[in-house]
Amino acid sequence: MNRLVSLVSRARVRWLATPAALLLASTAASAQEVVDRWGPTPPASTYGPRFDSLFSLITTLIGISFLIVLVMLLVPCLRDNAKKGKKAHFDHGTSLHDKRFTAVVSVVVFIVLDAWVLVRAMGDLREAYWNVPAPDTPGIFKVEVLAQQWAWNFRTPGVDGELGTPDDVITINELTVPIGRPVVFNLTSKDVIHSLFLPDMRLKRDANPGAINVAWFEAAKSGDFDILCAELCGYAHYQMHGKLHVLPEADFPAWEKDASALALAAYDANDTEARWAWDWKE
Amino acid sequence: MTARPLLLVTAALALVAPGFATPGDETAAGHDAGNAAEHSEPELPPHSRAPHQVDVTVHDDAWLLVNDYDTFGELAEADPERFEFVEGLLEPKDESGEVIDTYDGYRDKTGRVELRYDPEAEDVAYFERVSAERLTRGHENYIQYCASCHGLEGDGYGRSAQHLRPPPRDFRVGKFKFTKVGVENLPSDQALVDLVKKGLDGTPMYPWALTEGQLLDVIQYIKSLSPPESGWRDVYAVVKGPVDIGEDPWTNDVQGAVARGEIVYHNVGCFNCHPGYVTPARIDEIVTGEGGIAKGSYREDLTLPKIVPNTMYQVQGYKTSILPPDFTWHSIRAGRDRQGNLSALEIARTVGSGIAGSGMPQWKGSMPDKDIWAIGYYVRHLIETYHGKPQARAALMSELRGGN
Amino acid sequence: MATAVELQREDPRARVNATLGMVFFIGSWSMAFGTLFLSYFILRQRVGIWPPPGIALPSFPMAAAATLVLLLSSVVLHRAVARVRRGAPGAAALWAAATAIGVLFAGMQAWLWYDLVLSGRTVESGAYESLFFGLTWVHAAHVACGLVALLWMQVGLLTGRYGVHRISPVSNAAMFWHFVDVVWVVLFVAFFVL
Amino acid sequence: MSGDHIHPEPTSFLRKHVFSVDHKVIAKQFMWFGLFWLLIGGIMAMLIRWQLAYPGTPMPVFGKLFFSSTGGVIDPASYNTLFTMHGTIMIFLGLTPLMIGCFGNWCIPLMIGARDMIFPLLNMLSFWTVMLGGAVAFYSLFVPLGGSEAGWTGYPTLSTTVANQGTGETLWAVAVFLIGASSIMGGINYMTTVIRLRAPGMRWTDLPLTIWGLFFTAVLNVLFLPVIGSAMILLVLDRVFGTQFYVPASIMAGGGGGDPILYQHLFWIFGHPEVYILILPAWGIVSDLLSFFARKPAFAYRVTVGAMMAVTVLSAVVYGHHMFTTGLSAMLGESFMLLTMIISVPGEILFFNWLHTIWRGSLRMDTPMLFALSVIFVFGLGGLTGLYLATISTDIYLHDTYFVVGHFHLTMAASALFATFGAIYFWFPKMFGRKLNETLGKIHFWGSLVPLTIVFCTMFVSGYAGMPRRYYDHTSADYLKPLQHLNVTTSLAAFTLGIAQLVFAFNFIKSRWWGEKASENPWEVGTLEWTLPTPVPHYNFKEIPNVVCGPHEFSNPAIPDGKDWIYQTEPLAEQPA
Repeated sequence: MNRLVSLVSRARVRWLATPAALLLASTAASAQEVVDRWGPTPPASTYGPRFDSLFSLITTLIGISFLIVLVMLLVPCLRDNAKKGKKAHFDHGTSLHDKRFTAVVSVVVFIVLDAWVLVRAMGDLREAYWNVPAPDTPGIFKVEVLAQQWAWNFRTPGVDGELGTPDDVITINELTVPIGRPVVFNLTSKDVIHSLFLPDMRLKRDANPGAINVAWFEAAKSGDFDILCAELCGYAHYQMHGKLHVLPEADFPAWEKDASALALAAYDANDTEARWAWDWKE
Repeated sequence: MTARPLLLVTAALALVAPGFATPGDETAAGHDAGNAAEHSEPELPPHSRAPHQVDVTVHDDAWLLVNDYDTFGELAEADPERFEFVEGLLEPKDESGEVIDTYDGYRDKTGRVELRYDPEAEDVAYFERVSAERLTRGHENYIQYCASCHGLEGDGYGRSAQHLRPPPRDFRVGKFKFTKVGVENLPSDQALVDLVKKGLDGTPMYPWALTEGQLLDVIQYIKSLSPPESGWRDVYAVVKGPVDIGEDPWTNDVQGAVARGEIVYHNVGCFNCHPGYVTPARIDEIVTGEGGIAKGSYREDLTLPKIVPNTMYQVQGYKTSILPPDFTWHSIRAGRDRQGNLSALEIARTVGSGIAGSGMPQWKGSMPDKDIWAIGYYVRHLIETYHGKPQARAALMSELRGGN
Repeated sequence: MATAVELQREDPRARVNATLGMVFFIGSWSMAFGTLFLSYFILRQRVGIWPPPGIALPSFPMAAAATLVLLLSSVVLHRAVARVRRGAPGAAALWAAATAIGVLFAGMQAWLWYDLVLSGRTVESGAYESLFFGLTWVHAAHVACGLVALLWMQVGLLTGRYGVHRISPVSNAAMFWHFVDVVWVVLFVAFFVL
Repeated sequence: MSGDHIHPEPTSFLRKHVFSVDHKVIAKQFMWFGLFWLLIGGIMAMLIRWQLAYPGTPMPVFGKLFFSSTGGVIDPASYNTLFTMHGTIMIFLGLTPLMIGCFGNWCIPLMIGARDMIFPLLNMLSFWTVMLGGAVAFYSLFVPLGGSEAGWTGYPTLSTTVANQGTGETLWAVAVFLIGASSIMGGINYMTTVIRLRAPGMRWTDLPLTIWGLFFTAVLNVLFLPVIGSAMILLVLDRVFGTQFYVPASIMAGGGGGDPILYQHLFWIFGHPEVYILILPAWGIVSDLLSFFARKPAFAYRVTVGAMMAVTVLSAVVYGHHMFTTGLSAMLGESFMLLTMIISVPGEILFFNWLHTIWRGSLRMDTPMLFALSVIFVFGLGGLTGLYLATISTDIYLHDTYFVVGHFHLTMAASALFATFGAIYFWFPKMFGRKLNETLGKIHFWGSLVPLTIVFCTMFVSGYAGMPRRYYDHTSADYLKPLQHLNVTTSLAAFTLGIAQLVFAFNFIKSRWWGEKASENPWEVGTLEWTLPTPVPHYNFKEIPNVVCGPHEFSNPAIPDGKDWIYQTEPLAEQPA
């Protein structure tokens, strides 16, 4: 590292430091504004902030890395232009010093850029994204998702809390869930591969035909959010979206009661073909 | 035709595997059936028949009722080279062969149009020989956009239609629910284009981003699937545009329209199938106020919609019943204009025309147009105030249920 | 375009080049068949019970016989190449024998297919049939290519175009045939033994 | 059979220019072929960008040309075909032929001192196979139901007859198969040539880095193209013969048992190495160009080669990072995440070696150098943003958004394309005896770099905001509507980028026939091809050269006559310590 620093100073490019510092400061100052204006909607699930904080960490790390690359790229470009009678510095880069330098930089890069992020990501996955509650966990809200060209079919248990019964609430492109309860999905598809994408919840999971995938989130905010398909599924892929309604705790029981009542009113015992529900996968 | 361009690569395979490359469909089906019987699996719905490539080429022209143009006279004037006016062009005969009527008409010198010009008819229709190329184009777009639900054969058994309620239309019946042309009438091309352009809310029938030209092609293809008795091949049938409910009488008085709508809705008994949105006492008040005789008691579950027997939906072999919508809960199918905004006009047209194949009758003629408009406004008001607004809806419901 | 001198005696460097190219080719093709076998094992694992119960299977005796026949043809071919290499007489006759045995194998393969189709299983019947027909078709395409190569070499050996003076095409064709043989053995083990 | 003999030059037009076995002619054939498809793929990109910026609006000029039946509007089906074929064409028919077909053929024999490729006939066959593949791909656009619509990845069951009944998809699979076969032929040829036909005295460490890049690419081609070939065979069998490799039992009565995820595994076992197939030659070329134009030896040559080798090996074991949302087991997912992140180490080593190569050099800012330098910039941007996607917990959100699109375009498209442009500017004088115009070249460079950066960086922003890729119309979702003006910005920059390529096309055509005549070694570079006269004779080297020197001995004090460069055939005054 000393060598690098001395190279930079020896190269009389200290004038670069001022604009660089200014740039860095203004970037940091405007970062929040940029995210507010251009970034994703604020996280609405309990684990959503994990994405945002890891994203910022990676942005910082690679921002610094890229700045170093940029400086090392620009300095020779501005300084070392070919001049008559001036030869380049002859160096094959095979000295022990160079090898050590390369090794040190590699280790530093691996630890700072990779290992750090890796450890954070593993933590996030195990504690949040992949920590799907088992189907028999009390208090979870189960949702069966049957994707099709080009719509989302949702089935939620209704007041009896069990799937596969006449009071199940079956909706197309609309899903209503309570706040503060883990919502656990079982996803599959009738035809092609789809992908359930809840941008506000920072959740995405493929729905594959012939297999069941699991995913979960817990809403931290009530309101209406978007449901999108993130895997190309044909011509109307772009239209395959729905709405996720997250209801406050106070409103949800009443909603669920009405929904079940209406589901029972619509239930037709003779129409066996309309049934779908499955054994739950953990 | 599907394998034709593949010969280069598959020739080797086909050569070393004679007889296996294209086993007959019957053999394959036979094995499948045998297999299923052996394991005594339940009979699978036709949604999941074996995937296969299809031939999109339509080989024969079809004579179909078409009205691409605003009026037929317009077309004839625009292209005088092609048409000539003939008096007594058509002379329909009854079974004994006696001429029962005479129609004047334009004759298409190119032989592609056989037509009837009826000055009495509001909508001008003519019977055109739709070319096989045009049907093929329509078939292509049909396969791409429609077949996943409506089926490769147009029978409503698309692969994605499994478990879907309400089930997709069976085009081999040739009837359409939301064209708004009246229960008995055949919809004009424009009415069908409108339906596809706007889509049906709450179903996978989206507003499709096809151009008008593509849609017209698809629509001709879909018509060509319909049975003879549906009328699309009947020279003397008439196609209709959306039902005419006149100018909006309420433009300056939306409040009044909603108030009047509430009265009409509960007076004529919409709550027999749909929910009632006022208390029974208020219904009595309304009925009496309109000069009727109050019943005093109404069905217990007045706040819920109710399946009535004649709403059984039994075309194409599905036996399913469809719940009339609760406007504060369900999304209604065809209440939007082309811009995607809820429109009193569209709702009123649905009320006026009824919904073919369901329990919703045609109200045009049973009440003044002004009242039909009022219902349109009232339903729009219900949707805007309560749909997707759980708190507002809960408040209304607790009021209706007497605090429960 | 080679000169007459080159026709008569092959540069030993060129022989190594040709062999090396063939080795790379076979390495590459092993990946192709490896992919097919990977698919086989993944699907097999997904189906669970293998072979699926209650379906007609291809005839084991016939497949075993075909395997022996193909191995025999490889052995004969190997001896033929050794003779070509030594310049010993009778190479062309042995080569012809190997080719004929190869054709016999192709016939047995066809019998396997017909037998299965007669018992009602076609390529469309399910995962097992898809795999069996699909993989053996791809293999059979290579058998066909191998037979064409063998016949070509046969003509070359008879006319004297190939021989001790120009051996790399001959040894390459034989190497390809051995490869096809090995693939079949793996196929046989996968479908009939495991 | 082998390329180390002098063969007489063919005289008939067909043998000389069409069915030639001369590697130089084949290289030029590949170049024209690749440039043609680059144009087609580029036009497709413009159409896509038009639709994304102004959804459902009739496109001027091109709309009338290609979409006359809809009045110039791109309908969803055509849009799906456009982005599918744009990807397929750019990867398989644009960059692969240019980078590997053209420069592989051009550079390998000339730079290692051979008279031709080791299997010239196979070489010719390789070109005509890719030609056939291109023809099939082109034809697939005009069959009923249109071309392939399942994305360049062609995931089943969307690509099977479950959801796609057209012949176009089948033809697409056949085309990919043929192109793969062509690449395998090329790869076998390149590997064997580099191993067997190096000039006497040329050790492995005397090879220019370009050759190393091409060699590793050839290895990857030979190993992994067969995988996609097999996957495509299975897809064609599924589509045409009714097998059920990719059709699960749940969507088929009385049959099935296949697995759509199987295809994803097979595809990405090939697909991830494919990324490196495109980028490794670019790395090689850039490493050489930086050294050539900085007049400095390539920094830590052996380490660079080692890093490239490490990437080659790693590329085979990281493919799972494309499938983080499909439902990989936790253990597999975490392993793939770790392995993917390890790639950043060789990547970082390459960057430091490049930056060290130009540090304290004597930089000649000719157009090839500008493109080489810009590769550091765009690959830096693209490579570093890969970290977001290697990390599963961020990838869950970013997967299949425009973030991914920006990332892979910067890494495998922009970097490979800029390296290719650098290579074209660099070897053009030896290929055609004339120099490409420098002024136009610089206009082309800046006209490409600036809009390209805008195009793909705005994609990062919109992807971060959650804009999914492969959407016909983003305004269909409410929360994406505010991003529409970003799409417009991206598209306007893309159109500028497209127009800048017209400058290149003009420059290319003009300089090819009417350009300034170039000297035999205009760049003063010592690798073997510059020892040859221009035009290069049919047999390349009258006498096979004897190599005594490495490729990058620039500014070596031991070079006689006060020059700063030396031919690889010339001895240094004394060996450097």
